[in-house]
This record gives sequence, structure tokens and C-alpha cells, in this order.
Amino acid sequence: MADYSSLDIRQRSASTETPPAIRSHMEVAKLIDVSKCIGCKACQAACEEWNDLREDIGVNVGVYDNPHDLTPKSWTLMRFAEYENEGTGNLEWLIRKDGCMHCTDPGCLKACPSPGAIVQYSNGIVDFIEEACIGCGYCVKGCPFNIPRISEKDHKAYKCTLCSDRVAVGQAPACAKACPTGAIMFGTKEAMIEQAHDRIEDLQSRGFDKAGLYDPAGVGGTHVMYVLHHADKPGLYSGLPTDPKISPLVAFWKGGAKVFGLATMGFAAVAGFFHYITAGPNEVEAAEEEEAIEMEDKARARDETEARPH
Amino acid sequence: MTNLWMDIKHADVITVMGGNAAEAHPCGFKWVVEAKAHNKAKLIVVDPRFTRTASVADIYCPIRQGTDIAFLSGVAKYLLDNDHIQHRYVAAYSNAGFVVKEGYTFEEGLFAGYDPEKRDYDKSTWDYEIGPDGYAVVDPTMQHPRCVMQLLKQHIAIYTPEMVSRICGSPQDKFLEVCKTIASTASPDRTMASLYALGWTHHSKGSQNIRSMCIVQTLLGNIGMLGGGMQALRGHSNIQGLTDVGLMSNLIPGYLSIPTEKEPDFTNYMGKRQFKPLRPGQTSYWQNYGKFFVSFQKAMWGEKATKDNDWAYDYLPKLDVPTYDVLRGFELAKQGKMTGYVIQGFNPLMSFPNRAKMADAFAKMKFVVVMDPLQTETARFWENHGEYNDVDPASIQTEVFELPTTLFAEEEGSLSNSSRWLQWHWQAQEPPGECRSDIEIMAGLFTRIKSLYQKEGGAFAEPIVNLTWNYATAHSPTPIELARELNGYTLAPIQDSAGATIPAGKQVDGFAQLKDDGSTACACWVYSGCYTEKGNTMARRDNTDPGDKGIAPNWAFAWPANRRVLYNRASCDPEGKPWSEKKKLIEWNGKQWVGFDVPDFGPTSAPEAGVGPFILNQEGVARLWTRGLMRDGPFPTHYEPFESPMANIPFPKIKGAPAARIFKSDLADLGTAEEFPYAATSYRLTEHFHQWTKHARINAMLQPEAFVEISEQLAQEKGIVKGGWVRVWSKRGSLKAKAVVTKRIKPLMCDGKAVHVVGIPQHWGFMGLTKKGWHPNSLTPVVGDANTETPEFKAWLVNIEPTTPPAGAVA
Amino acid sequence: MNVQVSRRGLLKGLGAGLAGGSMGALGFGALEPAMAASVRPYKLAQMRETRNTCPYCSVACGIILYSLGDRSKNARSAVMHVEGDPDHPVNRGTLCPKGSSLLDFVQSETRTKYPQYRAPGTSEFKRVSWDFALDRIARLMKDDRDKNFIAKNGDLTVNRWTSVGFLGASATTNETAWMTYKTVRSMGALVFDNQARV
Amino acid sequence: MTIHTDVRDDRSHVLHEVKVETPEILLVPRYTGVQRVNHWITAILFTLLGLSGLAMFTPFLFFLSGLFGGGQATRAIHPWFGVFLMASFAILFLRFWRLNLPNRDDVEWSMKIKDVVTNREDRLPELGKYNAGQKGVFWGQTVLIGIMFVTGLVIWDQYFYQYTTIDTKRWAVLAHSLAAVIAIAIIFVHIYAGIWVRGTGRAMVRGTVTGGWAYRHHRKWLRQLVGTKTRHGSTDKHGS
Repeated sequence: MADYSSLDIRQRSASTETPPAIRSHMEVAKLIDVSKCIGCKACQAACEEWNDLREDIGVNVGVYDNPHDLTPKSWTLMRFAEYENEGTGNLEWLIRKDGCMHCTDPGCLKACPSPGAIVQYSNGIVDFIEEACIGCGYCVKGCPFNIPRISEKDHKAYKCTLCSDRVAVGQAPACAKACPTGAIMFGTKEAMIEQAHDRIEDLQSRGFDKAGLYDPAGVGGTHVMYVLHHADKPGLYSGLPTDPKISPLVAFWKGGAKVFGLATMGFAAVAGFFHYITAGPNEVEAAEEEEAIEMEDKARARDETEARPH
Repeated sequence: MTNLWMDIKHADVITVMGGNAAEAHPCGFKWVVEAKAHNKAKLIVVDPRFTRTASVADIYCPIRQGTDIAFLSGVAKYLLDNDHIQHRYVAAYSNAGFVVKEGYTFEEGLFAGYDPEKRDYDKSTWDYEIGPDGYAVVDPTMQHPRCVMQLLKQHIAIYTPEMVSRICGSPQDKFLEVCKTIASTASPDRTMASLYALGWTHHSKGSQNIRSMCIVQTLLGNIGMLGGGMQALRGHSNIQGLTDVGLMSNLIPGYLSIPTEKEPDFTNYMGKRQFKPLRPGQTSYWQNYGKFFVSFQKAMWGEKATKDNDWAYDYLPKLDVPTYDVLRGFELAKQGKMTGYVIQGFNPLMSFPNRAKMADAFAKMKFVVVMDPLQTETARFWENHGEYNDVDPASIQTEVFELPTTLFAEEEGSLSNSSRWLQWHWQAQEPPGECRSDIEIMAGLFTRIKSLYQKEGGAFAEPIVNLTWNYATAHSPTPIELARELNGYTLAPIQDSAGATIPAGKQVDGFAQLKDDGSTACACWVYSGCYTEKGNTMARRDNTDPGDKGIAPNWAFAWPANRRVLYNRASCDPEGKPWSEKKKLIEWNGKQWVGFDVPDFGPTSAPEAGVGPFILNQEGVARLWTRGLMRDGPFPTHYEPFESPMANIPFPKIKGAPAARIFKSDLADLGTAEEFPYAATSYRLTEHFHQWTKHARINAMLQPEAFVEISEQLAQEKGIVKGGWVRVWSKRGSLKAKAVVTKRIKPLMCDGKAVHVVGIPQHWGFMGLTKKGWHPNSLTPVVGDANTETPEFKAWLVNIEPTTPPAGAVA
Repeated sequence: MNVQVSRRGLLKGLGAGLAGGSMGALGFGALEPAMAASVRPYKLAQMRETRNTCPYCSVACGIILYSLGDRSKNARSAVMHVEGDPDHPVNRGTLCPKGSSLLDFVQSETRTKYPQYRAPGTSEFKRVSWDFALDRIARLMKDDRDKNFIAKNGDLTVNRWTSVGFLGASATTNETAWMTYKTVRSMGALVFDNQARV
Repeated sequence: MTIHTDVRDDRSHVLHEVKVETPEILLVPRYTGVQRVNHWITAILFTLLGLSGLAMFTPFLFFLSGLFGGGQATRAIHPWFGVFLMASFAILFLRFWRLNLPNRDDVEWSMKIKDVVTNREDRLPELGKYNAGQKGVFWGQTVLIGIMFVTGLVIWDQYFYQYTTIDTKRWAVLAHSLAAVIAIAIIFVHIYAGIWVRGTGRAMVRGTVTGGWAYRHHRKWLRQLVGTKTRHGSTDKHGS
């Protein structure tokens, strides 16, 4: 049967040729069960350690979130939100692990101008190939989740790779391996959706009747999914977008605009050519040269009469 | 822990109170999450702060720090008033029916025999009535006015929901919701696991906090059960082991005790440790005390410990005070009575209360030795670090030695975890620089001292020069050699239980083989079985788990005797049937006890014999009332912390805990609620481990800078802004930190008055990679729990104000 | 100088310019780099695995230390990565944020590496030899013990030494604990405690 | 006799006949040296911008990044070309904006665009220095270059990332690319016109056009030029 550790490529940024497509593959997914998450940041630590990243030591700004945002050296991050639930009168501490969602329809890949700098493997992982990255930041504009970060050190884009190096040898991503409570699960997308449904049932039995799975259709579904107690209000979880999709601006820029652009330029060139072979050149005739000289002579003559002394 | 980590998955209710398991023990907490996901368990969190544990709880109930006894006594009262107790269990397995001596009283918050001068009790009346047969008198109906059940009812009668709410500031509806949920485990097939840690022990009545929950758990029949028990989540990787091996002033390995002055000779000493059964046919396992003690003496001094010299009884020091614990040690140092301190992997300057006092004490000593893999503040107490450690080196005459040690990755040996597992680990890399293992350093030190005594002679050299030292390399014993000593070995041929002869010089199979005739040596009887003739049982790695009970009996070695769930006999009814099939652990098969775990009981002792399940106790049953065994009373009673924002409501005359230990000078250092209106508490964060991980880059990044947590209301009152600098000070000191203003801390309404809580995490200092900061010990009072001398780190008073950054800090 | 302008000449110039341009462009067609996706190489492939126990809290998670060097005589091994031990019944391969960062504890830049000594009144540590340190400490301890050892209290034999204190660690092995216990107790020391309370 | 078109000198010179074997031709100065240099600097930068920009605009043209030493270099240098182009074009603009102000003739000329493309010059009105088409190119580039400069700054993440939101950047990057392709199309027309209308090229290469060219395409300009030059015809007295 198909496996999910294959690195066959499904999509490749800015490429004119299409990758082989006959093999059958399973898709992977990372399921983040927010209701099991204790915000311990083990995932952050494991990510830094495995990927040989070391974020700078910052300061406290009055919150638990450290570092304060994703950076080229921090590919995942716990975001803490304190929510007073009017319905139950209870305080809820909603802690979400932020990071790349590995969209089925990745805005970053669509936006990327450099051939092969962003690829999507057949298992659904969206990976940045830094060697090919030109640092233009188009992926930042393409991403509906504000994930990629450009390094000021080497001007390349970085983000979660879903530990493609681990998955390739059949291991779970470092964050999933580490997660003490099993809030981060990893497996085939199918299995993860099943797992999510068990969890949702349990949550509903505990009074979270709006519990649900976050696998936004707007981007064709994602390979990182959330189980949320309040699936009806993703915004509660530090601004998780309700209906993320690739911005129409980006879509037009990468779609219509390209066609329009090439067409306009092409048309100008072609039009010129055809005009030349039909209307031909616009040449000055010898007569006109003489007219010009004549005009000049007249003028001089006039001058001289005016200038003659009496 | 009476049970073990994986066992938590069997719980139907989990109460995290006096701890914050999700943050302090995330990987153990996985089993709580497991119980919720697959056993439909309910998680209750009772804490002054809405912690990360609370973030996944079903019920969160706030409580004012230091009022747990009132809360839990209220729960016990609820159980009794509403008859939510497991009757057969209580009747058969607790001392509820035991009749108490005449003369035992409890009035005005004090038990009989209190002496205010000594701050201590004469406990002579705290015992059972002994019948003509020499056994304790028991009233099975539990109706006798002086029986424990009746006394308990009287004792906790005051803790009505109203009273609990007035004292604890917990909303009544939440409190009752907690009671209801806990009560649901009174049925034999439902259990509750209680998870606690320093949140209960860091109080002047820490032991009694825990006792309160023990009473609740006993009434519910949850001790000895799968998914039940009292789970003490120990802090450090081997603090269990350090305690088992007796590294305390008053202990001998395996919870034997160092003699006191009042026990001048061996006979006298043993006389007080006979522990004869208080009920007919009881086991009282401590009757084997002599075997364990003699084997220990033989392990220490070999043939120099003989019957004729009372097994070298005189080689042991005799105590003149109950203990010479750290608090007393540094009190003596402050008084100039200590010459030096040898400190192994420990950072007392940043761990013990009243840092000013600690610094003073260190400066008064002639020498300080610090063995540590990291650069600790303690080793640099004399070094000036501006505001963070404002000292003048020139004025400090102490000689300081910083000795570099290996760490886990560079050494092999065993660690004892909270589940009492001894797990062996192996070396992965060579030590950096000149680091040496603690074993090598201690051996090097000892062999030098020994040879000095051999050369020069000196005060009472015998115990030193005669200490057993049969190591291949004298200056560097191997962990294996030491493990073999811990397990015990025969010095002469002995008979095992089957009658077979074990020749001399063999490892014993377990403590059952230890003798009091000097034919066996054993350093730590509870560890016996860890390194037998069959080999190193601590290194076993078979994780198969029959019946998926979460026992994994062949993984490493658990003391005692590889038993995983203590008191597991109590998981069966008196006839030997499991209370619930679902929670079957062991059972009586007609001939013997069999099951998934090693029975905590005579393997062939039939139920009909009526032996109680708690074989370590003379009564054979669980103690709702502890006789004279606790220094501060046989029942837990609500006392306010020594520094408290309010008076003791039920017992207004009483300040602090009557029998808790406090030194004169420290008494003078206590502040009042007028001066210091806010209730402070200290704690750990999940991103850090004490002051170690501030030396680890990733952790330093995850929580880079010291902060205090306060409510939005207090912030508003004081004009404190999120992320701004605040100064927090107490009678003893002052510190600066960033402010985290949060909804997770709310003012508590206690007796109609709002009490503001100030939370102070404890991971920063002036060494390491994080931003420099202070430890709450700059503020905390030196007060010890009556029974354990554990400092009151969880409840004291402070004041707070906005301030400017410390010199050199980022605004 | 004389300038002669002929229209033909002008045209030629323009044409040539154009041609040059397009020629150039065509020439670069071959320049498109064939860039294949390259996943980061798996870094543990040839590392040595050692079973160990997390030194922090008392859950005692099983960990696997991955180190370079196969322990052959001339190779010096060094831990390069730490991960949870999936066989371990409690943590089942997981690790908390502390455990996940153990590598940075092992490799901490603020580790002690050499014995250091601070003389009375001075303001800095000086690197010293092990022999200097241990000899000096042994001397200080013996001198104090001989001076302050209490053999008798009245007619009671008490044999105690209470003027030098000892603190046991909390992450050292049981074997270390026993070594510490037997040596300290043999000297009759009573001011002896561990980290259990904090 | 010689004609000098001195690069340093931006003043027009006395008209002179050149005697050659072929019929005599009148040479009319159209652009001074400085103007030509300014124009060609702008033109070169525009070309470089076009090539580097197009490389990032569509995969089909990514190969163009090879011209600049690869993607990273292309990404890094493109905005700097833009800054210099902006400067150079600004000077050009200041020189010529007055001459490009539209007038009545432009309207008529535009109405007769059919005759323009079919080379029926004789049916067109007499024109000043520029016709409406040339003015169109001038103003078109002015507007588009303005747009590209501003939007270019918005998406120049290396220096200006923090000043705008991602959504603003999305608008900017779209506007930038659309402006670019239109500008390029216009430039194609501009270049073609130079090929199509014979004798135009030398204006930007040598600085002069033939009298006939001027008479045919910009008679009003020629008239006025002849008039002025002769009326105050003693310019050679001062000067050379």
C-alpha cells in the first residue's frame, strides 16, 4: 500500500514542468488538540533542539509567550489567550501552538517566484528549500496564516518543515514526539481526522457543544489541524483565521496579472511588427529636405534686407 | 507515591491540590490526560492561581494559600454528613473504631498537653485505650464517644461550607461541586487519585495538609486501589533516593532513625523500636527493625561491629535536638557556630528562606565547598553582582572551593523516581575539562581524611579508619560496587525461607533474608533486591504490562521488594475479593495472594486470619487519627500561615501553627498585614527546573526574565502596567521583577475582605544565561513545618509598587 | 571634421542593436537552474545511542543520548542530541521543555570545568589542581573535627560533630548518596541534610 | 564648414548648410548632449529593471535572473536600479514636462490617428516639438514610474517590512507588477516608433535631425526654430 514517508513532489514553486504523478501516496497530518495542550512549550524546545536553531534570549513583556512571535529561528510558538466565557462564567486559558499549517493549496508556494524554492511533497508537507530561496518575501504575502519569516542574516525564508527529515525516515516530527500530553498527534490525515472525532465527542460530553475540527476548506484543508473547544470562534485562539484562503490579490497577481502582462507586452511587440510590414516606414522625402532649406533661405534673405544700412 | 505514574490512568477523579502537576511533571501528567480521554475521568484543580493544570481541568476552585486543611476538613465533613463513605473499608481498614485514651482533648485550637514555652506538646494522652489483653480497644460500631470516628466528626464539625468559604475564599458553589465530584468515588468501583507536591509541603503545617487528604482518601476507600492513593510528586530526579538512603541528620538508610542522647545504649534504642502489634495477629513489619539495623551497622563497619560492642552502636552520633536540618544548620552558621559547609549539587543561597540571613551565614564560615556541574550563586555568594548580589568581597573571609562534577550524561548509576523505581542509567560521553564524579570526590576527600587520622591520630578516629572500604580502587569506587552494598550480602552462611543455605559472600535476594546476628550486611534494607546474585535488577528494561494495568513489573526495580502499588491488599475486601473487577490488582485464590503486583502482605496469609492490610502499622489499619506520631496533633487543624492577611477565624487566639518550629531571631523578622497587605506565594514554571535550566540556552529563551503575577484589580489599584517593573518587598528583603498582569489571579473574598495574591516564580539568579533576577527567598520567612522543618515558601506577606529597572536591566 | 549622415547607416545601427539584444536573450535560455528539492539529511543515522534518565524531576523519564564517536580508543564521544525513550513505560518517548533541552544543559557554557579556589578576602576564583583542593579541604575538616568533636555530654556518649555541615544533592545517584552517607556518618557528622524540602 | 554639437553645450547653434556630394541637407539640433546622456541612462536602467523584474514576475522568465548572478542577487539589486531610475527620470521630467503639456494640435492629431499610422503626414496639422503620441509616452511613463517607485518601497522588505501590513503589501505587489507590464508595453511602442519613423534615431544618438525630418514631422517647431535663430541670428557672435 501507499506510504507517507515518500519525498515524491506534488507541487513545485515557479516551475514550468510538472512532477510525476502516477504513484499513490497517503497524506500525513499533525493534529493539535488544544483541549489537551498544557502550554508547556516542549514542542518549542524540541523544535529548536532538533533543527539546531537557537532563538535569542529575550525579555519578559508581561505575558508567557516567549519568543513574542515566530521568527526565522522560531518555527513554532505557544500563543496564550485568557478568555472569560460568559456562557459558563468560567475562565479559560486557550493555548494554541502556532506554526505552518501545511496547506493543501499553499499560498506561499503559489506566490514563490523561484523555481523549486517551495515544494509540496506527495504526503502533503510543504517545505522550503532554502538553497533556492531568493528572499523576495512573496511567500509572506502569499500565506493566509502569516507564517514564513525572512532571515536578516541570510535573506532566506524559514518556517516549520513538519520535520520532513524525520518523516522521511518514518519518524514523527520532533514536536509531536516530545508533546508530554499527546496534544500533538501525528499520522495519516485519515487517522488524525478519526482521532479528532473521538476527541470532539469527549469535549461535547464535557459541555463544549461547539467543539470541532479546524481543517479549513478555503486552503483545500491543511496538514496541521486543530481540535478546538470553540470551533465556531477560531478567533478566540490568538486570532486563528475563521475562513483562511489565499488573498484574491495574490491569486490575481499570480494568475490573471501574469497572463495580462505577457499578453500586453507581446501584443505591443507584435503590433509593431505587423504595422511595419503593412504601413512600412515613414520616410522623409528629398523634397521635404529642400523645403526645409528653402524655408531657411527665405528667413535669411528677410534678415539681410532688414539688416541693410540706408 | 503510593501508586505509580501509569496507574493514574485508572482514576475516575483526579484532584490536583497543593501542586501543579501539568507544569512541574508534564510527562507524568500525561496519565491524567489519559484518564480524562479514556476513563472519562474528571480533573479537579484547587489552587490560588489558575495554573496550566487548571487550563485542562473540569473544575477549577480558587483557594487562599495556607488554608488547605480547612478546605479538606470541609470535604471530609461533607462526606460524613452526606454518608458518602465506603463503609466496609472504613470499618475494616481504618482506625475509626479505635477507642482513644481518657484525657485526650481538643480545645480552642489546641490539643491536650501544649507547652507554649517549648512550642511543643506532651503527647502522652494521644494514644489508644489499651485493654486488659494488651491490645487497643475497638468499638466496631464506631459509636463509642471516644472512638476515632466520633472524635473526627467533632473535630471537623466547624468546617461547614460557609466556614470553608470564609477561610479559603473559595466560592461555596465551586466548593460543593468539588465535594460532590470527590464523593462520587465512595463507591468501591470508583477511585480518586490525589496529586500533590510542594504546594502542600511548603507550609508550617505541611504534613497535616497531606494528612487531611489521607483522611478523605481513607473514608472513600481509595488507598491501595488502582487509580487511587496519595501521589506525592517528588521534585528532583533522585530526592526520593536521597531520602531512602537517609541523607538527613536523623536518619539511617531505609527510614531507620539515628539514636538520640536519651538512648545511651543499643538495648535502650531497640526497646523504643519494638513496634509490637496493637491488634491480635497483626504483622507490624517494623518488628524486623533489628535485622535492618544490625545489617546496616555491618555494612558500615564490618567485623568491627560485633554483638559484644552492640554492633558498634557508639560509632553512631547521638542527637541532642530532633534534627540538624538545613534551617538549623544555617541558623547555627549565622550564630558563628559553624566552621564550614560541604555542599553537593545544591544551591542553598537561592533555595532557603531569607536570603539575607543565608548570605550572612555563609560569610561567617571559615570555608565553603561547592560540588556542582554548574556555576551556582552559592559558590559565588562572595562575588559582587551589583544590585543582584551587593556584597563586598574584601570583607568576606571565607575560603571557597568550586569543584566541577560530572552530570547524568557522564556517569552511570541509579535514580529513584516518585514511583519508587530504581532505574539504572549509562554513560554517554567523557566529562569535560577536569570534572569528576561526586563518588570520586567524596572518596578522594574521605581517603585523605582517613590517612590523616592514621598518620596523626585525632578525635575518635575508629569509625573513620574502620569504615568498610573494600573497593578495587580506593579513591574511586565504582557505582556497581556501591549498588552491591546497598542490596546487601552475606557475611556468613545463612538459611533462606525455603531452608536452603546461602554461602558467605553472596548477594542477598531481598530484605527477607537479612539477619540480626551479624551474618548479613545491607546498607539500605528497602533497596535490598536491587543487585542480587542474578544481577542488576535496576537495569531491567522489560516494559511488558500484563493486563494493561500500568504496572510493568519487570521494568527496573521498585522498592520495597519490587512492589508497585503500596497497601495493595486494601484493593480487596476483607474476604480477599477485589472491591471491583475493573480495578483488580491482586486477589486471594484460596491458597495465596496472586495478581498483577507483588502483594503488600504475607503471600500466604489467609483473609480469615483477619490481618489488617496496612502491615507497616502496629494497628494494621490506616490512621484517621495518628496517636503521638505527629508532633503537631493527631488530627489536622486549620492554622493560618505565620504571615497571614487575616486572623484565624475559628481560633482567633492562635497565631501561626502552635507546634511549628521558629527560631527566636526569625520570629522577630515576621511582618504584619498592616505593613504587608498582600498574600504572596512562590512556585515553579514549566519552562524551567529550579535554577538549573537558566544555564540551558533553550530554556533561558523560553522564560528569559524574572516576573511576578498579579490580578488586574491589584495592578489597577497600584498603577502597575503589564510588562512594567515592580518592586516587591517583605519584612526580610526586597526584589524587582517584571509584572505579568493576568485574569488568572483574582482577588479572593475571605470573610468579606478581598485578599490579593502576588505570585512569584523562582527560577532566576545572578548566574546563568537568563536575564539576572532574584529568587523569592529574598522575601520568605524562616519557618519550618512542625514535623519536617520544610520552610513556609507558599504563604507569606509582601507589599508591591511600580518601580524603575535595576541598574543595567532592559526597561 | 566632416560629418556624413546617410539614412541607411542610421537604420543599420538600430537593426544591429535589436539583433544583439535578442541574440543575448536566447543565449541565456540554458541558464535556468535545475533545482531539485533537498530535504535536510537525517542527522542521527550513525550516532551511538545510550539509555539514560532525565536528571530533572521525579517522573524520571527515559531518555536516549545520541553521541558522536563509537567509543573506540581514539575517538572522544560527545552528546549531540537527546530524545525521549519510546520504550519507557512512563514517558513513552515524550519529554517536557526541560527534558527536550537537555542538550543545552550538557553543553552549557556556564558549566564548571576545573577546580577553583577563592582565598579569603579576594574577589576572584583561581584555577587550582584537584590535589590542592582536596588536601586543603581534608585538612580544614580534620582540624575542625579534632577541635569541635563532642565525645560525651555529661556521662552520655554522644560522639557527634556539629560544626561542619553537609548537604546532599538531589540529582546524584543512589550510589553517590550511599558513598556520601557512609563517609559523612563515619565522621559522626549530624548537620546533614538533602534537598527534599525545597 | 563644420557643425559642432558639443556635449557640454546645451544651447542651439546657428544653422549651417553642409556641403556634400549628395544634395545638401539642413541639420537641425534636437537634443543636447546632456539630454541624450540623461535619456540613455534612464533607458539602460529601465532595461535592467525590466529584465530583473520580469525574472521575478513569471517562471517563464526566471532565467533572466542569470543575467544578474542568480535569484538572490536579482532580488537584492532590482530595487536599487529602481532608486537610480527614479532619480534619472526625475531630471528628464524636469527638462521636458513643459514641452509635453498638451495643446489644441494634439487633439486634432489624435483625431487623425488613422493618418498617423498610415504615414499620411500631409493630412496632419503642423506640430511643435512633440506630437501627442510622444507626449503620451512621456506622461504614461511619468505616472507608471511613480507608481512603481512607491509600491516598490512598500514591498522592499529588507528595509521597509515593518512599516506596512501584509495586506498593503499584497496591493502593492499587484500594482507594481501591473504598472511594470504596461510601462514595458509603452516602451516597446516608443522603441518601435524610433524604427518606424525614419531619421528619428539620430536625434537621440547624434543630437540633430535633418531639416526634412523636422519639416515633415514637426514643422511648427522648425518654423519657430528658423524664425528665432535668424531673428536673433548673431548667436555665433557670443558663444564660439
